Amino acid sequence: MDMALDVLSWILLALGGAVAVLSGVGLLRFPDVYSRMHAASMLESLGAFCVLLGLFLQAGFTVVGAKLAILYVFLLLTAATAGHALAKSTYEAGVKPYERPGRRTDSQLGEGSNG
Amino acid sequence: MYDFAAFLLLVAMALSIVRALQGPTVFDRILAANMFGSATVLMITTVGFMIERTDLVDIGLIYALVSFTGTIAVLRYVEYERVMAEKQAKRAAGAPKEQL
Amino acid sequence: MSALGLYNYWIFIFLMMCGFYLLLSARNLVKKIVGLNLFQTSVFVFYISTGKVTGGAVPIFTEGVAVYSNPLPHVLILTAIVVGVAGTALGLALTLRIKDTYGTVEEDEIDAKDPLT
Amino acid sequence: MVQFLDVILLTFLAVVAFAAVRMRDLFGIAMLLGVFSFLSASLFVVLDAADVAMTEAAVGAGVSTILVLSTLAATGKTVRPRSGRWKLPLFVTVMVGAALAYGTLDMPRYGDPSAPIQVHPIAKHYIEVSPQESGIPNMVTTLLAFYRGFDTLGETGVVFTAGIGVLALIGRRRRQDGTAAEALGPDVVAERHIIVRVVGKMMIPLVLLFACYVQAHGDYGPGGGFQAGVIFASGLMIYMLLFGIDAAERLVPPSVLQRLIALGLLIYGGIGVVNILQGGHFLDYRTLSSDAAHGIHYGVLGIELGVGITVTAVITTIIFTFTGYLRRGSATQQEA
Repeated sequence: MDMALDVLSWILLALGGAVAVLSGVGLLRFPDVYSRMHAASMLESLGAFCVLLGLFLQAGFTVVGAKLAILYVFLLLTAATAGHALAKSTYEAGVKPYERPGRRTDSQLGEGSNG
Repeated sequence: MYDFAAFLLLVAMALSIVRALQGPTVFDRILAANMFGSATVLMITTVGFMIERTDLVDIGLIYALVSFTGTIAVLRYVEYERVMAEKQAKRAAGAPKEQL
Repeated sequence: MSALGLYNYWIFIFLMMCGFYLLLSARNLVKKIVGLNLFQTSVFVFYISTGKVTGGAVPIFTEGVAVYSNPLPHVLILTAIVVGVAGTALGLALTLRIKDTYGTVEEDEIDAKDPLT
Repeated sequence: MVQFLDVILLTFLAVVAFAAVRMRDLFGIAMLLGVFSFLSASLFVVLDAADVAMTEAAVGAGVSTILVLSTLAATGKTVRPRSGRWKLPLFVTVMVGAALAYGTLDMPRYGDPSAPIQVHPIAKHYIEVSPQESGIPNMVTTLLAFYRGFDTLGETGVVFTAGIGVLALIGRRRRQDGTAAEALGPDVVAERHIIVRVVGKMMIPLVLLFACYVQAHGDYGPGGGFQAGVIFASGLMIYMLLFGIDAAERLVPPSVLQRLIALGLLIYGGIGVVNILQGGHFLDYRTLSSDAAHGIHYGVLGIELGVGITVTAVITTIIFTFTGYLRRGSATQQEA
């Protein structure tokens, strides 16, 4: 039983780490701020979930486990809010979303791209 | 077990540092700093389990609770700058000085 | 291993010199204060590095743990961080007053406007 | 693994510091300082300094960013580029650095258990005797509030002085016209940032509650007055960011804050005076109770409370003063 839990939490931790790396790669490779925000939010939601669940399996239903759960809830709330605030201030500062050159732009199709 | 996750988080941290240093706009830097903060929360918690001091979760909690204030401050700052620029433009256009 | 044993100190020197260089060369007062901050953090890193013992634990008493890292540097730095932020605030307040009086925070422009120089 | 983490994090620190030196955009530098603070907090955790990491987290997560940003709002965010005047500073810096690096060759190696700092009898005393003597598991707390009580009193005094200094420099310069945000409309945050406002409002009591937990839990885990004070001030800061400086000053009037600054230090000194009156030494809490360990525990709790109150009041005062000044700065620009 313990063995199974350990394996499961190892898998979750590794998965969380992998998600973190992926979102780091996305942060580096995506063309503009708005798309990079998508990449970064992956770490804050899925990555944090995997890592914290993996740790939770180790901690069990103790005070530490409860703290981990609370930590995840707070992280979800504040990271999403911070992302929203950031997107808003970026847009208000006049940063235009990236459009691939040569492609028919969204603005020609209608006001669809205003996040 | 924790080592591997810590290593991967370290890689993610490195990538976001690169973005923070490159970041063409200032918002890229803010975004990178934000993501770095989230990675730090996970890192500190993981290291806490690694060295068997699980009450290090408290430090992660502080970051989770407080670190979004920085972003709100940036929002207010950008807003402030924009208002000031608009005011200046208006004044340059010779508009009568209005009550603030 | 012996080379790595001094790595902490070298990085501490590098950080300290970054701060020192900014203090000497930067003419913008806010950037000078950033330099001061870097300098400060380097000292924190140095103190905490000296307290670490290989295989030591966080200095909170736990049953069955014999080796702890030295708590003394932690105490010194803990207070220094809060004092540091208060000191930074004082420096920034001075900068704001200078901006108010001289209309700039660039050092040479202040010098040009200062009646005493 | 711990040493590997240590080395990598230190390298990151060096890279970020170097970039901060090179960068000309002060706004970007403020963000890099945020990253720098995150990094050093992780490093402190790796180096077993949980309390220090917590303090760095509390300070770096919000307070220092706000301070730098509100200064930048008044002073402008770009450094004027100018050539020259880098050769001599660089030369001096490299020489000093080389001298220091030469000096490190005689330093004890990283983590060496036989380094002078580890084998000194006082270190052994702190580690081996203090948990038994005081009954407080967290050695850092005992050390901070009991063995080095004088030192901490001095540090609290410095924080107090810095608060007074900021007040004296920019405290009484306030105008009655609106803030930048208010210039947009009567209640800009309420209308324009409803998500931020709702979530932020929800977080404020949680932050304050967590500050109380850190304050009270300092004996058993990382935490204590300094950390709790900064976190509490961060909670009030969120309120200020959401509802504006005027509402925040109605909530916590400056006169109350100024009294609290003094009150915390008075509690601290007062406990010392009580010790003297009971026939002990200044800040020797063993007189506070018939049982020495209980006495120390009472004393430590009281001291932490005093520190917490002073730090809360000073940091809150600093933030409110800076934000209030920002408004005045904008008014001056208007008239100039």
